[in-house]
This record gives sequence, structure tokens and C-alpha cells, in this order.
Amino acid sequence: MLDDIDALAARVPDGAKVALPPDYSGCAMAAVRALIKRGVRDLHLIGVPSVGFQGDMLIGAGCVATLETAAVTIGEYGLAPCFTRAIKAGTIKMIDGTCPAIHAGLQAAEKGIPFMPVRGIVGSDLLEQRDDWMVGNDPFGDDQGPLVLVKAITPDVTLIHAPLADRHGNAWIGVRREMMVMAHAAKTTLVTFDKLYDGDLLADAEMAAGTIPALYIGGLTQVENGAWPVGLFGAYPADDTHLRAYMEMARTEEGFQAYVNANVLDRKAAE
Amino acid sequence: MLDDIDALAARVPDGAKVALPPDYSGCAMAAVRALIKRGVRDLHLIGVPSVGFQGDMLIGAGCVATLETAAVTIGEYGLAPCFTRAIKAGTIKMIDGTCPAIHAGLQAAEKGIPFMPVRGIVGSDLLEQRDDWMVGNDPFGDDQGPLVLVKAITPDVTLIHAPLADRHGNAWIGVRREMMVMAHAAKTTLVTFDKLYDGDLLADAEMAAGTIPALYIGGLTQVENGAWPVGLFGAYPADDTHLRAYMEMARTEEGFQAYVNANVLDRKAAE
Amino acid sequence: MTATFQPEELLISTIADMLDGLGHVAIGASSPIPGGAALLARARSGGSLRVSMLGSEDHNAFTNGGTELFDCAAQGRIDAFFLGGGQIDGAANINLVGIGDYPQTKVRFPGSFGSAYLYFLVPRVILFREEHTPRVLVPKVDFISAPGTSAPDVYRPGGPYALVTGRCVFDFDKAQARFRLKSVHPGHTVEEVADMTGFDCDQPDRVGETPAPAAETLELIRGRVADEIAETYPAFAARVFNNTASAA
Amino acid sequence: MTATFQPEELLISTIADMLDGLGHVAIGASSPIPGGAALLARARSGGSLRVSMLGSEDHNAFTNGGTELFDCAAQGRIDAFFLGGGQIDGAANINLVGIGDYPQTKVRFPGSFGSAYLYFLVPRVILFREEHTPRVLVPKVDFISAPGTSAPDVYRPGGPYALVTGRCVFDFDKAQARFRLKSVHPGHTVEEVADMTGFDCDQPDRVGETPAPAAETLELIRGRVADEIAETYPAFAARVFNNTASAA
Repeated sequence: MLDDIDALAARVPDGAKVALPPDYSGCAMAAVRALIKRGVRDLHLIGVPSVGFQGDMLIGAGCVATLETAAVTIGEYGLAPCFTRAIKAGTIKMIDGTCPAIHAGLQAAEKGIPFMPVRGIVGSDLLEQRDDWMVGNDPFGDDQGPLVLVKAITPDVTLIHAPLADRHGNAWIGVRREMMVMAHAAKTTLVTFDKLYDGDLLADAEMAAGTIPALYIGGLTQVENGAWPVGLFGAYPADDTHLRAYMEMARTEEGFQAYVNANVLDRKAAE
Repeated sequence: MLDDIDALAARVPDGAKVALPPDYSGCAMAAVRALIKRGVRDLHLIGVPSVGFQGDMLIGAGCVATLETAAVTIGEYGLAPCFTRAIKAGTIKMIDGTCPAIHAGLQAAEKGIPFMPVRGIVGSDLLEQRDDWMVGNDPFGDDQGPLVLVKAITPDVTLIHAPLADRHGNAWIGVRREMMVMAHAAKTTLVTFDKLYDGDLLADAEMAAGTIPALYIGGLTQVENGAWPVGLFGAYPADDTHLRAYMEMARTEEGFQAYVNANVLDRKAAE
Repeated sequence: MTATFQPEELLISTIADMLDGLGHVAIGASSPIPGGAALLARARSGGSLRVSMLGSEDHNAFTNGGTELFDCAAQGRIDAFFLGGGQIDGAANINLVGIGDYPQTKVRFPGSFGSAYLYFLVPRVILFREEHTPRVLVPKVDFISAPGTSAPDVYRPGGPYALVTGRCVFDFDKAQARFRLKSVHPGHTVEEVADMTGFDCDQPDRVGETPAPAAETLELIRGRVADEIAETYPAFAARVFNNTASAA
Repeated sequence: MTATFQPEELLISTIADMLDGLGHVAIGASSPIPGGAALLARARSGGSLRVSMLGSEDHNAFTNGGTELFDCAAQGRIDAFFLGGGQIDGAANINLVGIGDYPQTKVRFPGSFGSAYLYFLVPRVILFREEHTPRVLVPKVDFISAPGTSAPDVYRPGGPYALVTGRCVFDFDKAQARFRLKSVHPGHTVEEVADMTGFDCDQPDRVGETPAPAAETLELIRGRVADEIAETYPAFAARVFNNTASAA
């Protein structure tokens, strides 16, 4: 158990390959603010399979060198403003993917194999951009045509927010098992969590089924409401008013900087 | 929801490829007895990744043409008597595998891909027996040597016993997620279960994490103590006395037949 | 008897008609109208239609995280899905990436999501884009996120079934790789559709009007469907149905 | 001070010494003595050693079903594992399949389990077989479930570390692909080991005696370890430790 969110953020080195879940999963937004406050640089973000406000903020704050994702989406709020600006300006390297290929790459890392075959994709312009995807064939020759072979994706860090964790270092994520694969695939996983579970999550058969074992987790810290202003499945909805204000402010670089000043730099990271 | 265990057993056609879990997972023993009573023939059993009393009984009763598994094991009780006899007599076709390759084959089916790469295996005599395993290479040439490519395994039926199921047709299996992969990979899944969960397993975030959705399940029926005489994780231990009696009787073909007469044919299937 | 209805209600009703009789419909991110259509079809199915909606907790039968939708599609267990496109061309190629030269596109869309996969594997993919302008419906997309058709050697049980816009419905002819105008929504005209469509398509001599939602359909949409969709799309439900059931 | 001890207690103590300082030890099916050794090592580690025991509910940190042990090994997260063998030969090849011509072997063992994989991937694989006879320790196995060594081009971070039997401990020299007698258990002799070993191996001039378990080790084994192992192996615990804590 780490002391606070800054101690957790300190474990993400500059240049790290960091896997992040989408806004409907478990977003460690407080940790993202701590990373921006620390001024982390040159991150290679992987959206699993897409990324939302976390990605937009880190890009806006200049923390990102490379973005690998199937999409950047902030749902009903519109196009991600900092991401859109960065693409236009060419300030980040973009690696466009497709959801099942990102999952497959992580599953390959989970299984310790160098690649995983994926259906579809052939004929998409995505394929031409990727030197980590190849077209191959079914070696058993069942003649169902070409397959795409996706290279394993091994994040240095998986960064997530969980509703619950226990003193043994286990974290509960319920059915949001993309975070389980992310934890298995990554070299280490950093977790913020809302509430301390009083007991051993693995000792309760019902809780265990949705728990990432401590085995995969390199550091945890409690941050109540740690997904804010994004929502957390089963716990709380997104802070609509705040997110609309973000969208409004982030329309310009200056506005985004004002947002960061007010919400990241001038405040304690844990709201 | 099916009327009874015989209605469930009727859904396993002769010649079906049937995936079964090992004794420490969720064994539908009552369904196995119902299958023997019905006189099912020519099954292709897949032990995921090994099989225990279920396999031994089905083999002893002459229901099995082919056995594909990483092992037949009944743990502390000794060597599986009917299996051992069948191998010696050459009455079943044996397809020896290794645990991760069986899991990989099922995961390939789960993902709708024709094969999955697996580490290890090269240099094992297992490889020479398998026309559904091939040696291949990493197409990205990271020079970590040969890989085994395992062909997808698509069971016709996955047959399991779960501690709980609900009226919507969802079944709870907790952390025993090999049964989840088996359900995803198979054309259909048949489930017996101990207790009816009063509500919707998918609506409860804690239960949902360990639940096979009805989507994958072709039939369910309640059989209390349905894993007996094998144990059920978190619910009840194996019936040691009964299993020892089985081991004693099954040492000979006549003894096994006497066991079947007493425990399968002369009794109601649900004890 | 005709009732007045909103454009969103017509679209929900029109799409729902394409889902009747199916077993399992899945809905991706940011798709309130397809989601509403699936929930309407489910309400009419007597419970036989399963709906799996990304981002929903109530309408989601998945328990294996982000991979399950894709695995499930590959297993043949999903009958219909929806895709949109920043650009859609006459061969049903879709572009979810951007306009201009990749990667530094002058307009950037969110990204391809699962389109490059689901378009191949789901039998009935319904293309849906409310905006029907030459800017969206183009002769040729700038970036193919997912192709409309594939060479015969490509494994492709799935593909485009129809294109629904704010003005009309197109069917898709896979053999010809061309759209065919099927019906024009009430209040719109064939000429207007022709003017606003940037791609070439087949146009029969007589093109009907998209059927208006029946009164009982509207009642279902405004009642049960509005309540159900509000869980995942509260802003949409509030705007269209004045539904504030899920307001925080 | 020397205490009397049972053979199982010596084996548990001997194997546990090979696990001290590791981070994560996994135990497969039907392995009460390796299981006991891992639980002993954990008891001595002050909680830093993780133990994942197949079939156990109390000592199992896995939540992803049957695949997790194998995936975890491939990720490099398992430091030690145990394998046995119906036959084990001098090159550390193991046979878990049968004696005679495959497939209609005249003696059939349960099967290869995960050996053909874990033997390659887990750095410290300890071979354990209580029976030490020429029938088990053979010049060449009839069927290679998993090979002791591999060609240099094969990805193999793991492999055999030692062979522990009811009579002695062998180390394994990977470069030579040969066992080397390390110590003989109390009550057994080097000559007896030579007689009962069917394969050729290196034998130093002086071979020590396997250290007897210390009194505090025996106390731990008979107390905490006996209680903990009884959950997964009640028959073993009852027989060896007269432990009936888990009797139904």
C-alpha cells in the first residue's frame, strides 16, 4: 500500500508504455492528475481498446509521445479537444488500431506468446500503417483466407482505478475484465481504489471472481472518488457539469491550461 | 429450464464432442449417470484440461470412442481403473495433450480463430502424435525459436455443474473460469446446478463477475448435490467413502457393472 | 390516424424493424438511436431478443470484459451491429479516422473502434449516420477503417445490410457493392436525397416513404424505451424524451 | 539434539530448503509433499512467498480459471514448480504417459498434464518422485512427456533444478544434461542409491547426508503445515500427521 497518489505516480517513469481503460471502465483520473502535476513526459499510451478524458488530458498537458488506441472517445461530449489539436499539429505519434487487435495483443502478452491471430482487418487501411501486424495464413489450411497476426503488446504499466481493494493488495474489478487482461499483460499494475474492503477479497468466493490478485499489482493507494470526473461502474456517474466545463475550456490551449491550473496544479490531487 | 436430468442428457447426441472439467471444478456427475443410463455412444470427450471420475465412468460404460485430455486423474484415489483397462485393450482412441494446449485450443475457438500459438512442447513426444498441432515460427522474427500452433477445439457440448443458476438461465461458476472459456468455445453448454439463485445473477455486480451468461447456455436443470460423489468447490467435499467403494468395485469390469447397476440404473439419477 | 413524431423516433422505429426476429443485437459506443432501436425491438420480441449495449449496466449480458463482444461476434452469436462513419462511400467503405492525409488529417474522428473486425463478422451490420450530406456520403473515403466488401478469399460472414440516415434508407447490394435507395423519410424528397448524396447509387423508379411509427410503437418508444435508454444515454433521453429518470 | 521424523517430513523439509527466498511457488495436482514443502517455505518466509496450489481454495491466488497457472508461468511470475514421472531418465526427460508402445501402453499413467509446457517456462522445476527404483529411474523413458533439455534455438527459460526421491537428492547439470548425486537421506546409502538407480549419473567421491529437519522445522510441519495441507489433501494429512481437521 502506497502513501498517496504522488507516490503512485512516481512509479510511472518518463517514456513508459502505459495501458489505460476507457471511460466506462476503471479510470484512475486522480492518478492522471498526479502524473500531469509531476510533469511526466514521453508516455506511450495504450487505450484498451479506446481512451477518453485520461488520454485527452495527458495529451493536452504534453505528457504523451505516442498514442496507440482504437479510438479516443469522450462519448456524448463530442470530439476530444486536446487529441484533435495534437493530431492536426502532428505533435504525437499516432498508432491507430482496432479494438479486438488491441485486446489480442494484450492477450498474447498475457499468454507469453509473440503474436495472436485476429479475424477481419484485411482490406482496412489500418493494416498499412502497422509494422506490428502481419497478414498470415491458417497453417491447418482450412482455407478460410488470410488472417492478421498481431504482435504481443506488453505495457510497462497498467494504470487503473478499482471500486475496492483489500489490505493484501488485491483489487476488485467485477465484470470489467479488460482490466484483468491488462494486469496480466503488463510488467506491473498500479491501482487507485475508492473503498477499502475489510477482509481478503480472494477468500470470498463471490468477490474473488472479480478480483485482480495482488500477484500482479505493484502499488495501490486509496483515493475516494478517484475516477472523478469520469464515472465508475456501479459506484457513481460522471460529473456531467464538470466534464462540460472541461470541454468548453479545453477548446483552446490557453483554456486547457487554465483548467489544469485550477484542477490539477492548484488543488490537492485527491478531490 | 429443462424438466429433469434426462431431458438434459437427451441433448447430448451420440458421437458428440463433449468438454468436461476436472474433478476440482464443476462436474455434472448426475448428468453423466443420466448419459450412461440413456446409453449414449461414441462420445469424443475433451478433458479441460484433465478429466476424472466422469471420464472413467463414461469409458467404463462404453460411451466413449475418443478421449482427448492432458490427463485422467482421480487424485489421491489412484489410477483411473476403467480408463487404464480401455487403454490396455485399445478400445478407445487416445489423444494425449498438455494442459495449456487444450486451454489454447478452446481459447482459439472462443476467439473464432483457427489456431493459437503455444510455448514449450517442442521436443515432447506428444507433438508427434498430433496432426492438429504444428511447429511454426514467430512471424516477427524475434528469434525466440519455434512455437507450437494448436488448432482450435470447438466442442459440440460443454457439460458442467454450477453451484447456482437463475431463472433467466445464467449460471454462476465463480473463479472456475475454465468453464467460462469452455462455454464460450462450445456450440452449446448444458448446465446442472445445485441451488436456484432468486434474482438475476447478471444484475448483481458481485455475482455477475463469476457468471456464465444465458447467451451461451442451451439447457439447465436443477440437481441438488449434482456433483456427487465428486465434490463441488465452495459447496461440499467429495464423498470419500463412496469414491473408495467405486475404486474397489471398478477394479474389474464385472465390479464396475455392479457399480453401475446399483448407482446408475437402479436408482433415480438425482440422489 | 397519424401521430406527430420526432426525427429520432422515426429512426428508432425504422431501425427496430430491421431487427425484428433476430436473437442477439449488440450496440457499440456513442449510439443512442441504435440503442433505442434495439431496446424497442426487444420490447416487441416478448423477451426473445437479447441486447448487449456497450456502456450499459442494465442491458449487458457480458461478463468477460472488453473482449467478449468481439469473441461473441466471431462465435456467430451476434446477429446485428451498428457502425457509423465520418465518411461513408458508395461501396460501403467507412472512415472513422479522419479527413485528409493520414496521419496528420485536417479533420480527425475518434478512431476505428471495432469496425475493422465486426464489419467482417456480424451478419447484419446496419450503417447509421444521421447527417446526410455530401461531406459524409462521399464518392470515396479518405481512409478505409473497414471495407464494405472483400475479396472472395477473405473470411467474411458479415457485412453491410442497410444505411440509415436522417433523410432516407438505403439497402446494400453486396454482389454489386452498391447502395440502392429504399425509402425516403416523411418530409424529405428523392431529389433532396440525390442532391445531398455524394456517392453514386441505384435508384428505382418508385421510391416509397419510410413508414411512420405506429401509435403503439411511439408509446413504447416514449415509455419503456426512453426509460431504458436513459441509463446509458441520459443527455439523449433528456433532450429527446424530456426523460430525467437517470439524472444525478 | 535430533528428533525422530517420518520420511514425508524429511522430504518436505528438504524440498522447502530449495524454495527459500523465492517469490512464488506453484503446485500441481496430486502433490501433497511438494505442497507441504511450499507451505513450510511460506511459513518461514514471513509471508513473502506466494503459494498457488491446484485444488486448494485457501492457498490459491488465481482468479482466471485453469489457464492462469500457465499464463502466469509464461509471464515469468512463477519461480518454482514440481513435476514427477512414471519414468524419469538420466537426461531428466520425464514420462507421464505410460510404459510400452504408445498408445496401447502396457502400463498407463494419468497423462502429461502441463509438464510439456511448465518444464520449459518455470526457472526452477523440482522433479519429485518418492519411489526410487530402476523401474522409475530408467536409462531412457519410453515416452517423453517433457524433455529435460532443449536445443539452443528453443525458448526455454525453465528446466530441471533437482530430483528428490525417497532415497536421495540429485542436482541437475543442464550443460551436461546429467544428474549428479548430491545427498543421501538418513538411513540410506550411496551403494543402495547406485543399485536402485537405472540411469547413469555423476557421483562425487564424498556424498553427504540429507540434513534432518531441525526441531523447529518439525514443529512447523506438524502444526501449521499439517493443518494447511489438510484442506487440499485430507487423506495425506490424516495418514502422515494424524490430522483430521478437514474430515467431513
